[in-house]
Amino acid sequence: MIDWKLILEVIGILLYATFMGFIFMGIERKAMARIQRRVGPPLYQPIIDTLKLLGKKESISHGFIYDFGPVFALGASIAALLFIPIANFQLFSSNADLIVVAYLLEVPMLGIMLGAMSSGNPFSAVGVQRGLLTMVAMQLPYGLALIALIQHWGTFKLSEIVALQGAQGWSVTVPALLIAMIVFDIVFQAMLGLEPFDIITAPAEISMGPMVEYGGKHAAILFTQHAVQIFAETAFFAVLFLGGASNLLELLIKQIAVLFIAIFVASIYPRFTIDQAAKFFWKWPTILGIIAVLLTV
Amino acid sequence: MNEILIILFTPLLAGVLAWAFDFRGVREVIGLIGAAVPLAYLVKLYPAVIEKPVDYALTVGGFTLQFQLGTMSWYFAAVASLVGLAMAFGLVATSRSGYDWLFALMSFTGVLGVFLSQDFIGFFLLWELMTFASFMMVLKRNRHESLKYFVLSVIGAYAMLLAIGILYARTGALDFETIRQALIIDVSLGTIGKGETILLFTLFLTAFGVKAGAVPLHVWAPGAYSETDQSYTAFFSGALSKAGVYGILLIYMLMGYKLYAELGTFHGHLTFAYVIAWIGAITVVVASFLAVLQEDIRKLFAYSSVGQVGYILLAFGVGSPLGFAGGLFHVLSHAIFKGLFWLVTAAIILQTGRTRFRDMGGLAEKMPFTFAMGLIAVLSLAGIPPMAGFASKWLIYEAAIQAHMPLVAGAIFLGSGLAFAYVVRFLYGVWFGQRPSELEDVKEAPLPLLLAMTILAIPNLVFGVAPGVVTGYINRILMGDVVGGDYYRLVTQTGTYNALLVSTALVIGLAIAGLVYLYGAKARRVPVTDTYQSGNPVTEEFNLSIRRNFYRPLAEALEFWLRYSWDRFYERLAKLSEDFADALRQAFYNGNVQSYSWYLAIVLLILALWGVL
Amino acid sequence: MNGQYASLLIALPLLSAFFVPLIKGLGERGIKYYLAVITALQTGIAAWVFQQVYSTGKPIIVMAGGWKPPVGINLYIGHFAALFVLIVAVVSFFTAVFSIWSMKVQPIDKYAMLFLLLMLGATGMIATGDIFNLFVFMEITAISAYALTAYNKTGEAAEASLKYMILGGIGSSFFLIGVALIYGSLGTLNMAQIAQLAGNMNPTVAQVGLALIVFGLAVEAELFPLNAWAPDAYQAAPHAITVMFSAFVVKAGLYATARLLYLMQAVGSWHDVLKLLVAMATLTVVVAEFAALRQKDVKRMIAYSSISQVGMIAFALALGSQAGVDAGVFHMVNHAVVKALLFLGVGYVGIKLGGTAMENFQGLGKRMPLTAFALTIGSLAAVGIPLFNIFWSKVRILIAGVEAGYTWGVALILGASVVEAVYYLRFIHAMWFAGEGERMREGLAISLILLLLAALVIVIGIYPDYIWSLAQKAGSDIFNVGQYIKNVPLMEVGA
Amino acid sequence: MSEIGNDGVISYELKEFKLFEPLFKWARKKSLWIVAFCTGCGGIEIPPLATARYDFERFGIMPNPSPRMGDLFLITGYVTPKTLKRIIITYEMMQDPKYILAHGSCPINGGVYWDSYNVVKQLDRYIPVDVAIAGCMPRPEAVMDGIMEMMRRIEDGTADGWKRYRENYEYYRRNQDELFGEGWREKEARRWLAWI
Amino acid sequence: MISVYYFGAISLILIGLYAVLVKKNVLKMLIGLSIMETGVNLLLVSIGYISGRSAPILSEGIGPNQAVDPIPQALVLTAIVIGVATTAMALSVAIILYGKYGTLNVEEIRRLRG
Repeated sequence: MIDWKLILEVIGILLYATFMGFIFMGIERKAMARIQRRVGPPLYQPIIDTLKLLGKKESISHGFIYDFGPVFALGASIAALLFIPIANFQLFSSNADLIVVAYLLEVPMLGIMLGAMSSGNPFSAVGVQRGLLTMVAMQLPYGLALIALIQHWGTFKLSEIVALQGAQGWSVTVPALLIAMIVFDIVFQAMLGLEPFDIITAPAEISMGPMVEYGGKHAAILFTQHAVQIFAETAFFAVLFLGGASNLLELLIKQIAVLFIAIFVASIYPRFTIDQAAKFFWKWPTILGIIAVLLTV
Repeated sequence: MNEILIILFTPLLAGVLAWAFDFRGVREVIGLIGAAVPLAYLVKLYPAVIEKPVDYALTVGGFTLQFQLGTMSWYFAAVASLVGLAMAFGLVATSRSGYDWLFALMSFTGVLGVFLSQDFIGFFLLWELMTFASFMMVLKRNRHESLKYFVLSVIGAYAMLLAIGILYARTGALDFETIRQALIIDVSLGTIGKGETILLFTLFLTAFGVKAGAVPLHVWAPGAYSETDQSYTAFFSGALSKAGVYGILLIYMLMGYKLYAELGTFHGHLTFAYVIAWIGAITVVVASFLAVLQEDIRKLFAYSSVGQVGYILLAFGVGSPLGFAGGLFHVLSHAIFKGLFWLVTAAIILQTGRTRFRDMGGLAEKMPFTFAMGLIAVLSLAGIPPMAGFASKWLIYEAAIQAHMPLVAGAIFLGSGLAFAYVVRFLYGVWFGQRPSELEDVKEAPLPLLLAMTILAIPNLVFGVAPGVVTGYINRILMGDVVGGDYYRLVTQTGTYNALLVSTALVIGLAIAGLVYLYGAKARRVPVTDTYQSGNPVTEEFNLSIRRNFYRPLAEALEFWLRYSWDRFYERLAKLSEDFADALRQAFYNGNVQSYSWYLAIVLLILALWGVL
Repeated sequence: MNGQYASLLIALPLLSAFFVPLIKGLGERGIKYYLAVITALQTGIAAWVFQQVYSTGKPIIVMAGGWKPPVGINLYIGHFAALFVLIVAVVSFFTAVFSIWSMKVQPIDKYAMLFLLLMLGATGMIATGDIFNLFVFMEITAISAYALTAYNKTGEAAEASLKYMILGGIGSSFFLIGVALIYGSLGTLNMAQIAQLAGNMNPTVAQVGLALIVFGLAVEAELFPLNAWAPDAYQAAPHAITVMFSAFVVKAGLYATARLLYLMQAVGSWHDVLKLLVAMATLTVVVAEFAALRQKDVKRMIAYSSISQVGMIAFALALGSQAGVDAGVFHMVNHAVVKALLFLGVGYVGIKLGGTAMENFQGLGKRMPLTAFALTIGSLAAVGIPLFNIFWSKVRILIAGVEAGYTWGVALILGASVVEAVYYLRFIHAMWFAGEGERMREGLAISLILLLLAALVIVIGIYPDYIWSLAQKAGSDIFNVGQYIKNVPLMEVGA
Repeated sequence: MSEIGNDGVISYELKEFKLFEPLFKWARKKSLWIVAFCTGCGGIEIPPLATARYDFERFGIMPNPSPRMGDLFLITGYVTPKTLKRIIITYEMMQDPKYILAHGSCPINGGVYWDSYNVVKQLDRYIPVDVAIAGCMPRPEAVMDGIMEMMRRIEDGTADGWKRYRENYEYYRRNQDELFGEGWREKEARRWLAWI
Repeated sequence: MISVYYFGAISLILIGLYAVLVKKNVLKMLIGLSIMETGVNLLLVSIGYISGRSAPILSEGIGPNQAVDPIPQALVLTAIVIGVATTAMALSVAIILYGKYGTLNVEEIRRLRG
């Protein structure tokens, strides 16, 4: 009964996604460097970093939940990835719909928070507080964007949305959904934790935020989780608004395009403080979201 | 059949006996039996209820009280008795006096009676009994909060009595069946005008809104939930708030067609349902925002409970069959995860004696089992996929968006985000971070409490992984294949959710991550003080965790809204009316015989004038 | 006709009242026991009359001096009268037993005489079939009530009695004017005949007559603007007497109003009077409840609560429907039991702890648990909690009220009963959960009475069917006047 | 497993990657994370390295605020005992293959402050220095050269400062206690309590 | 047939009522009360009066339809007795009041209020 083809597909996609995730992180750093007219690290630099972290000879722990946090985060990201239709591989996506994936993409946040909280470091506590507040702030516009999309296409299933977009043209072409995409893009910026909204791991302020106590293999796991997360989120963005992809290359191009929008925004904007971010999210993106939602009802 | 009589009145009887024989061992045993009997009988009656509802009539004081165990009432009664059983086990550990047992079990009878009764007099009688019993539980500990709770729920109850009177005057009947027929016929007759239907609807809405804790009337919830024996609050917020929600269903069943005929539709939704949906949405948002900013663990869960019941109101407000399915499922999931939360709070308060976040912390090592139960409850409330909380929330999302209620669905998104935030706040405040020195000798909760928690934790997992079981039964309630799919999959027209597959995916992910973790260097345990404070040496006295106003930035962001509070408004109103009463008394009864005789003369004048006209 | 024994109901208290000065020699204790014996006897007779009336279903008619009604004065002991005479007797017996222990003020023989006269007056008002006779019995009750209010010889008692006297005097004078007008136009004083001839009176005289009679009785039945004397009288009277005031003296006035009201149904402007009475009754309930909210003295608080409940009974009786009258009578019975329990309890505490201020009741649960338990049952019943007796009658009244079209009146009464719930529950909280005190010894007799009444409250609460059937029979006795006219053997005499 | 050995020396066995050692060695070389800890006057010399002209990010070097993740510890200038306390605590928090790059002559022999009462003359007696760059604040090119030297040392495994610190921990410990006095960590922490 | 006596009776009642309502002294109020009672009694008697007939004392010359209606007179007898009783009781209470309060002004006798 075991569907070998599916298992192979899953393993293949997982490896591909992790690898491409690291490359995306590399692209991020490289693009930022190039914008600052620097040479910048090689594209595969994140892989080296993860290997170095994994290769650390000792690692410390603040208790069982401190170890369980990153593991749970990585597990959740992997699970989230399996439910997104990657190009022509419908992994498990026929069994879950938009809402399940949206929630699965948020579960890793809980894992990181669990680990960070149990580390007993004030910086990580402030990081957790900021992470949660950003998540709370972005939830409304994020929801409104998704609702607009669902109402337009009339279905929750990702595979059906991709098919419909294939037939009737990408979501972006629809004016209402264009506004939804703008809203989603702002929220996407916060989900990735890039510049204007990198309040969570504000390097200078609270030294790496939640990840301050993480070192060695825990940091390696978190980096892999971040890689898988970026791949999953960009794929999610592509599937929702850019009409999915028939093959991996097309998906890759769309993902990189999305990534570049985020990088360009990130390299310009200074960092928000957390209550400014909350006020901002509940002002412009929400208004746009409401407009998009009312247009599509 | 007198099974219904046994189900209904064993808790009350057990309560009275427990109060009478107020000895350590005897009281607990009687109480447990009293709480276990309803669940046992309900399970025994399950096959009978599936084919034909079981009826029973009782004549008291010239009224005939009819009770019926149909599919819907069986569902609500089963949820209430499950939480009731858990409460009983909890009470064994936390309560020291027969007083608690008497009124806890009396409210248990009240709630079961409310769900089973088929006529308004029985409904009103048991509703009042339930309110009174829960009030007495709160009166023992805090007079102000209990009076606030009692006044609001009595205003609700009397609004309902007024509505019952009007219905009786118009339809001449008191039992649900005849009223339903009469109202359907009345649509063509038109004896009840539009204004009167709106009056009836508002009266019923206030009555059930108070009990369910809808926003303008939720003021009693934080005080009442936190000022009573915490294991009783599991039942109080788990089952008693369901009575309010059951009432909303009652409005649909009895007056649904009439309200539709009178009030028509608004943008394609039933107007009255739209109102309920918006009340639910506002409750979710307001209660969740308030929950996030609370400093006291009981207040946090009280507001969160009000918010979650807002979800159910919202789901019923959507009005589509899927909305009802989502709402009913959330009734079950809210009962189990909120009941579990309250039992966890009971364990914490029992062992540490503290209720504020600032005095607690780092209990995860000291109370591992309670922590595990708390984690299950956290996952379920936050709506993390493999848990029951997610399945019901997913159904509500589907219903709300399918029924083209976008802004209401937006409220759910914001609400669930906030739920995530305050649940993590609970985890951080109580379980992790630095442990205050006084909590060093905290032990694990006593066995009965642990048993109570497991009773409520298991359904969370079981219905999380196999939500089909519950939706199967709900389809039977709604008499139609509303939510398709087998045990592990929920299929609706527009979406699917395979709970088993999601769980297996999570397990696979965890396995992979575990492998990566095991590969690295062996991690050595490090004390809390060995933490990076920009190089400063750190000792035990340092305060390494933020436990007071954890979400201060959010409070600053919301500063504009937080100036207005319903609570202060009600307090001022109460004070105003009390001063008015006092002024009236001083003015009228001023002790002077002369003025009294003037009153007589004035009445004579009125009679004379009236006689002349 | 063995019915004649019923006249003993009037004769026994009268004779024993005048017999009291003769046995003054027995000393204080002797008089008190004598009082208890007389009231016990009266209860026996009343029970026997009750049993006979309810078994045969026919009322007992007692003709004074053998004269046929329109000429002679007749006592009409129907279902209502039988029930209520029994209640009057039982409550008097309980108060007699209570006053054996509680009465310390000296001229005890005067007290006993007035006590019996009060009981006589109330029984007479309920049983009489003739309006002037009603006036005479009303005056007897009134005068003994004035005297008993002033009995404590304190400044407050005298003041309360004065107020009661002046307002009562005005009320009874106008009642007499009403009687005069009715006699002037109809030529008869007998209630049954009035009911027959009421149709062909000229409208204005009938309207004024009815209004004045109702006004006179309303002062006695404590309706809103006229009840200013009541709280003072209740507070200043000795504890035993307050029980009698609230349990049956007010009820007698109420019964008289209802009886005369329904007799004069044929009068043109009958419905306007009903509307006026409903308005006054609702105001009574609301104002009395509001007045009770911030009371420092528990006895005065319960007095206000009793006035408001009486207002609710008046509201029910003035609805003009069979269901309303039945509910009103049922509430009369329940109210009598609950208020007797409350006032007995408060009186007992007042004497044992000196004074009925709220401070004495702090922590009563620890000091006198039995009395506290009885008072709690009484207050819960008064609030209208299910499984207690007033719940059933309150629900019936409110449903009858809405059915009769007074939705706003019912809404106001419900609002007022919310206020009632607040101050009663504050009272319960003060008793059980505030204040300290060590356990005191509680008298056996008194605790027995209190627990008996509390048990009665709970039994009626759980199984109200029997009392409800009695109330229905008594209600129909007042309501359908046709049956009343048929029962009274009228001699055919020219108008 | 870790257990507190004699007088606070923490001893635990280290992870030996038999199979992948050359790969990890290459990874360690190519991704050095600098612990953001600037002491003395050299702190201002580091940012130019990150600018477009020198750009040490080409070699995978990235400043990282948390010691747990950091590898390269730059001591940029003179070290006073007060700073040395923070350096020691941060150094001990870093995870194991960790390297120290000392800038300028002050860490070597006290440099210009050779006769100052408040400067640590020879840093090597307290924490193991792997590479030292001469010059009273070496120019960025010199620092880049020092980093290249560090990478070469990591490549051939001679950058074993962390191993030396672990093996003769008593020596370092004795010197530190000699300088600061016994149990200096608690005393130092207690001084801060008044402000918290 | 409104006879002139009704006006007398009603005016007496109103005068009594006026006295009770306006006079501050307790005794004056009681006097007002008794005036009102006499007014009522006068009204009662005048209702029974049939003009041109003699007092209802049955002797050989006067039969039932020569005499005035006797019943109101009987009623008046009891009413007068009751009036006497109430006034006596009221005066004794007034004496106690004066003893306790030291004043007869109705304004000051207000200990029981609110």
